[in-house]
Amino acid sequence: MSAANLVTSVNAGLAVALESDERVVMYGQDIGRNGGVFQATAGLQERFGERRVFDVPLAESGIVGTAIGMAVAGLRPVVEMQFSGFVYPAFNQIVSHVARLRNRTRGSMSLPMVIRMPYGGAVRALEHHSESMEAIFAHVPGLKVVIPSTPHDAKGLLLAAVRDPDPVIFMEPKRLYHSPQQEIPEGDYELPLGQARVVQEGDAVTVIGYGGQMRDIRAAAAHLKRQDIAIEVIDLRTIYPFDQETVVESVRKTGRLLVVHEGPRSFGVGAEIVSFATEEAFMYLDAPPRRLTGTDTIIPLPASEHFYFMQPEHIVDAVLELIET
Amino acid sequence: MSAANLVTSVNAGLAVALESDERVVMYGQDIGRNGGVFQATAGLQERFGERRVFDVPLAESGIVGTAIGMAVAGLRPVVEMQFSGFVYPAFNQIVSHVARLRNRTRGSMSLPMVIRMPYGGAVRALEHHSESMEAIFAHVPGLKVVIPSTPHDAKGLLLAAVRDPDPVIFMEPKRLYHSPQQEIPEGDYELPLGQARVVQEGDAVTVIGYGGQMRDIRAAAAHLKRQDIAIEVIDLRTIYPFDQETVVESVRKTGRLLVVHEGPRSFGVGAEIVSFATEEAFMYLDAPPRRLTGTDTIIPLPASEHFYFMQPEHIVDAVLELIET
Amino acid sequence: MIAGPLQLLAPDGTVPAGEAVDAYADYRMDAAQLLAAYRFMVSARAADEWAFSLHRQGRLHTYAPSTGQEANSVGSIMALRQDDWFVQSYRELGGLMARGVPLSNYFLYWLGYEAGNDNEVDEFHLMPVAIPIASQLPHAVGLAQAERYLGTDRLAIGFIGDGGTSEGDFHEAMNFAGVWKAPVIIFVQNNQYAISLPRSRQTASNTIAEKAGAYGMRGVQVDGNDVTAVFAATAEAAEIVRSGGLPTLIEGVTYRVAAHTTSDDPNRYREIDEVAAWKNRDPIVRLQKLLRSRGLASEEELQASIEEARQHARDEFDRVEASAAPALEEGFQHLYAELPPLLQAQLSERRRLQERTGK
Amino acid sequence: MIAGPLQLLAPDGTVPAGEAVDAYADYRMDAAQLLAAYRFMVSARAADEWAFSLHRQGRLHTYAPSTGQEANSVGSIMALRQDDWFVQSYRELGGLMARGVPLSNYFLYWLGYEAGNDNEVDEFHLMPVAIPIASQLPHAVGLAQAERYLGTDRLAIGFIGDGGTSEGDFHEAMNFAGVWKAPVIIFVQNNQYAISLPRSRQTASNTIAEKAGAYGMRGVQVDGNDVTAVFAATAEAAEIVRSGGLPTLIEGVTYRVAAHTTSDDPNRYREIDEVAAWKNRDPIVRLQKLLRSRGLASEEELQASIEEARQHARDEFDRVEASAAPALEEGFQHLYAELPPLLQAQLSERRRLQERTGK
Ligand SMILES: Cc1ncc(C[n+]2csc(CCOP(=O)(O)OP(=O)(O)O)c2C)c(N)n1
Ligand SMILES: Cc1ncc(C[n+]2csc(CCOP(=O)(O)OP(=O)(O)O)c2C)c(N)n1
Ligand SMILES: [Mg+2]
Ligand SMILES: [Mg+2]
Repeated sequence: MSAANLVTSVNAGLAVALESDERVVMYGQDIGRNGGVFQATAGLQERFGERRVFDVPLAESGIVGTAIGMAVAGLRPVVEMQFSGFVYPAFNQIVSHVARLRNRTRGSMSLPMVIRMPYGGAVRALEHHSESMEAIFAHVPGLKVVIPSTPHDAKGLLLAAVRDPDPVIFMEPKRLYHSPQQEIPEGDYELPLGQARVVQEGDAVTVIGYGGQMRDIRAAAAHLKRQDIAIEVIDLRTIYPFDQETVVESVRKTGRLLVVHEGPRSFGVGAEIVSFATEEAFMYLDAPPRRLTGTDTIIPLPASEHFYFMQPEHIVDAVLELIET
Repeated sequence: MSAANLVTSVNAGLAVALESDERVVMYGQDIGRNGGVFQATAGLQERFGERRVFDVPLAESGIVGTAIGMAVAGLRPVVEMQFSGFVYPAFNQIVSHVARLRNRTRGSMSLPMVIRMPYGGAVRALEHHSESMEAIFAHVPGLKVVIPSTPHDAKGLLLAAVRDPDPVIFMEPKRLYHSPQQEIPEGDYELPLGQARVVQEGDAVTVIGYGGQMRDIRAAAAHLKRQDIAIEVIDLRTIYPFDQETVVESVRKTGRLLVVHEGPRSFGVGAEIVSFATEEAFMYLDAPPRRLTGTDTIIPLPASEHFYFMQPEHIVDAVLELIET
Repeated sequence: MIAGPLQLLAPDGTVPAGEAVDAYADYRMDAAQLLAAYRFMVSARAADEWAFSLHRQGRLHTYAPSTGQEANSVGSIMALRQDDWFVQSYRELGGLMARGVPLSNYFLYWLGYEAGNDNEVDEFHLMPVAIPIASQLPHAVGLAQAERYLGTDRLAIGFIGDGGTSEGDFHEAMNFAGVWKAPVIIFVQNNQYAISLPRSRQTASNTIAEKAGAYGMRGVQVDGNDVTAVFAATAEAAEIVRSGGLPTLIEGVTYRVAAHTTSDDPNRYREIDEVAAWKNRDPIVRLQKLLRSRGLASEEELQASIEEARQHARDEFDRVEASAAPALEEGFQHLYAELPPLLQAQLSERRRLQERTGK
Repeated sequence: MIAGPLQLLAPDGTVPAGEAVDAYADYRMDAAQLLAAYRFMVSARAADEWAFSLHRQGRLHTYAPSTGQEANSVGSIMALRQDDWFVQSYRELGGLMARGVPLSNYFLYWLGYEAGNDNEVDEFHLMPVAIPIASQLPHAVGLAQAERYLGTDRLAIGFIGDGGTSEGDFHEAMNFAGVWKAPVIIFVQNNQYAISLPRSRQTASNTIAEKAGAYGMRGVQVDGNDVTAVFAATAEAAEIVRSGGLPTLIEGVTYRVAAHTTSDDPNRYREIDEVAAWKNRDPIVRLQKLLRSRGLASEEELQASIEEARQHARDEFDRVEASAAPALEEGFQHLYAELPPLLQAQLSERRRLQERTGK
């Protein structure tokens, strides 16, 4: 075991991926000598050489598009989008090819590739640097969308993503990059994609979240515990295909559902979770489910961004309201 | 009044738009001499000249990006994406600029522009020609997303979209382009964006749809009527911002909700409608809401595409099941 | 208009003399290759013509023909190795024939089955049909660079149309190729139109070949209706890129004599005279002249090849049409290596709907 | 490396003789213009330096400096009319000063307020800061083409970095410009780096200017640290594009002497010697030499301008910092011309949360 925060755990996971499989190559903007703008790839080029870890021209579609070719030829590319707000130029490659090549060729080709990107806000970053648009990827058939919220999960899920036979969009909550350290296994370990994690058991309300807002949910849970209210906290970890079983079981148990995330409300991740839970646990619901999410507005520039995100106080308040109904 | 099907009504609407405002310009791929691959712009270049209606190079990002500049300079560009499956190269322009310019400049700039595109399947078209990804646009703050399902609505909504001070994604259900003709007003008329239309009143079940599947919903409604079952049929028409009032009122009245659309199920339009209706009409619901939608698969090539879409029989079946619970 | 491009076989079937021709002496097609090229080209033409007639019969929906453009992909694919990556767009039927891809798969695709793209990778090194314009080019560059990483001497060739050069992906692929000096050939089938838009309004550069300079790549313009010139230019480029030289853009100047697809009416946007002029430059007729003048084939043999190709096209289509049967499960089977529970549930639900409604 | 570019003022402050210089005789800056350019450049420099120090004080979060690059945008914007469209990226502070944009708005933006982009359109003809690389160039082309449609003789200038030339949007914008012959100037600030990636690994073309050829555009390379050369090249280009000539790409060769942004440590990826060499080519120092040698300003006057600019920067920042106050409603106010009911409901809900929790 060794201590790591989320960004060093990503770094450690990438190192293990490179070490354990010669087919793994990594590229993106500024990931080489510079080590990535968040230092997620720090030291990897030094250690594994320019052949395995390299910088390429400033062109996201080119990055994803060439990675498709590399994966078909037998490599396992792990590419970085510098921020999730800059993945859009690659959207055509992702929707039209990454998500489809296996289906289109009836499985005779597959794309073992990972597209990594820091996502989300609350770090007072520039315009376009705080996006949380995971819902649009989750809506594209053929992709897997993974978002860790702890150092331990980040490394294990990343290694599973790299070894998955199918393409994975791996979104890293940048506001948790420098979160408190956690003891994580030193070497190689994988955590299964598609499985949520019950962070805290409880029977009052099911609170579902992932990524950037998990810290706030945990803070709210701790606060509520001091008031003897035990909420069940679920970290989705995989947004698509999400762990329907864990979600529905919990909602059937608690009868109350709150979904928390930072992306826009409408047509967002919360809509799917609430909708699915309602369909499958309707008879168990004691109160209308609730979404506590970003509004359908553009994440404000740094001075006002704090209005955009849900705070532990908001979560506590919503839980208490849910219990009252 | 004159008879029109959906594509001729779009054509008529575009003509009125050009006629009534010198600032309106139209461009895209093959919309000029060729009149568009579906003839939606047939005759417009001849009538209004190459200055107003013209073809441009094969580059969607360039089309949308230049339209942004044109709108800022005071024009009202109406651009066409040849198929909604080819809008993805322009996604960055749409998300990062089209949706944001007003917000970013505190309203000192605005983008009165329309991005038109035929969308959806069931016409045995080629790969990538049957996409129904309206949910991803609906999730992007700052856009309006409009989908007509009748000739009358198409012309009126299109004219409202062209005159709207904000950008509108206007998706035309290509499978209804050649639907039966309808009498529509000859000249200029607008239908308000953001308002759903109650196509048929009823109290058994609220069935909500839009665009391509409306014909199937209406067929199912007619079938059910013969069995003395009156469903309430709602055509959303505007996907974002959708008409929450009409939705919630209807669900409160019927106590049962079915949403029908052709895009993928998960994180799709149905998720938002079900989620919203559950939140706002929970106490009125007599049965779990249901989504009858495309699956989370890629729309198959023509030979198998019929498996992908919901048929009137499916809708009838789902309504009957809902009534039984 | 096509004075500049490399030409090693004139429209009248004669072989021009001169420096350019001499320079390509090492890349001349031998008799067997010329005869093979002819077979591939007539196979493609026959399949194309049959597909058009099938469309009229209502047995095939939309179809994009390659008629008149066969020399481009036949000549270039023949100049490469079987294990070089072939990244197609949708107008490389001739190249598919040269690669040995079964016509049945091609028909299967156009009949609307994904299975038509299920071509044995290790045998054909072929990417599936790519319809989103230009998006396939970065794949070609990635394939090429991966082969270098893996230490093979395979290259990749990526096809695109003249219209496709306007897309951002063309640019990004070219730029990556240049920076990586990747072993890749970008082959632009300049057939003068992107649906209705003429080449002159697609881009303001004089030639497409000269765009290579913007990326530090080589650019070559060839007469795309001269299979021997296409072969020579590609063989030379292959030698160069395989040995670490500059990646190459080849512009094959040709013409789309038929409609864009069966859904399109070209009379709306171009003159019949223009089409007629280009029909006189037909690549198959030109090659026939050479084969005859060289005594490599008799008139009867030339015609027999055509008849054989026609029969083959009919037989293959009938066979495929009779055996193909769509199934509800197909959309789910190959989405992921393993179907996740969420999708299993959707499949069950869809099956249940089918059981209840018969639809 | 910068032997080729147009230079009208040498690093030592002398004016070189020769054909190139003579050719630009019509586009020489007069005394008033030279003095104004100096004022704009020192204003930009002072604001930049103050911003850096504010960052260290924790009063400004991330900041992207233009230090060392002032000549590019000052020279080019000065060569244009106030009503020509100015499409910036994020390193055109000098150009903003030349346009007369209040420094307070610039600071407001970097302090994290959208209001910083709220510059009177009719006065400044300025697009807001554009961060998604290259995405602003199609806007410039569209603006230019719209002005032609409207019958004005306005042009548009679009700025981009060397790294930005790799993006698809650069290509699409250039191609539209070429096909439309739009009255547009694309100005590439080649500062040798895109964050850590050196220009040599960004693209394999020899110069960026030569990329113009691929689009049937004019391409010009200038010494981007020579404000007089930038002015001359832009003035010439403006004359050409305004009168319907070829749209022009200008590559202004310069250097990013500071970090990419305050979040970046350039020592990780480049040598200190390289930076030092470029500091010797400082555009402000060079202009000072000219002003002195021509007797246009005394040493005292030159220094006074700097002092004045520094004071102004401090004052403006203090003023903005004190007056700016974020509000919850802001995110909703300007999303649409009219707030739809759906968003009114969200705003009410958010307000309610604030009332209940104080957050
Ligand atoms: C990204 C994208 N935009 C639009 C289309 C629609 N479309 C199909 S083919 C075509 C023209 C292509 O022209 P060109 O590249 O010259 O190839 P050609 O068909 O002539 O072989 C267009 C616009 C598409 N398939 N993909
Ligand atoms: C589409 C996009 N991708 C990535 C980024 C992150 N990024 C910001 S600046 C930059 C480098 C830009 O280099 P260049 O174009 O040379 O401009 P410079 O910063 O040197 O002025 C990168 C990669 C971005 N802003 N937008
Ligand atoms: Mg073409
Ligand atoms: Mg740069």
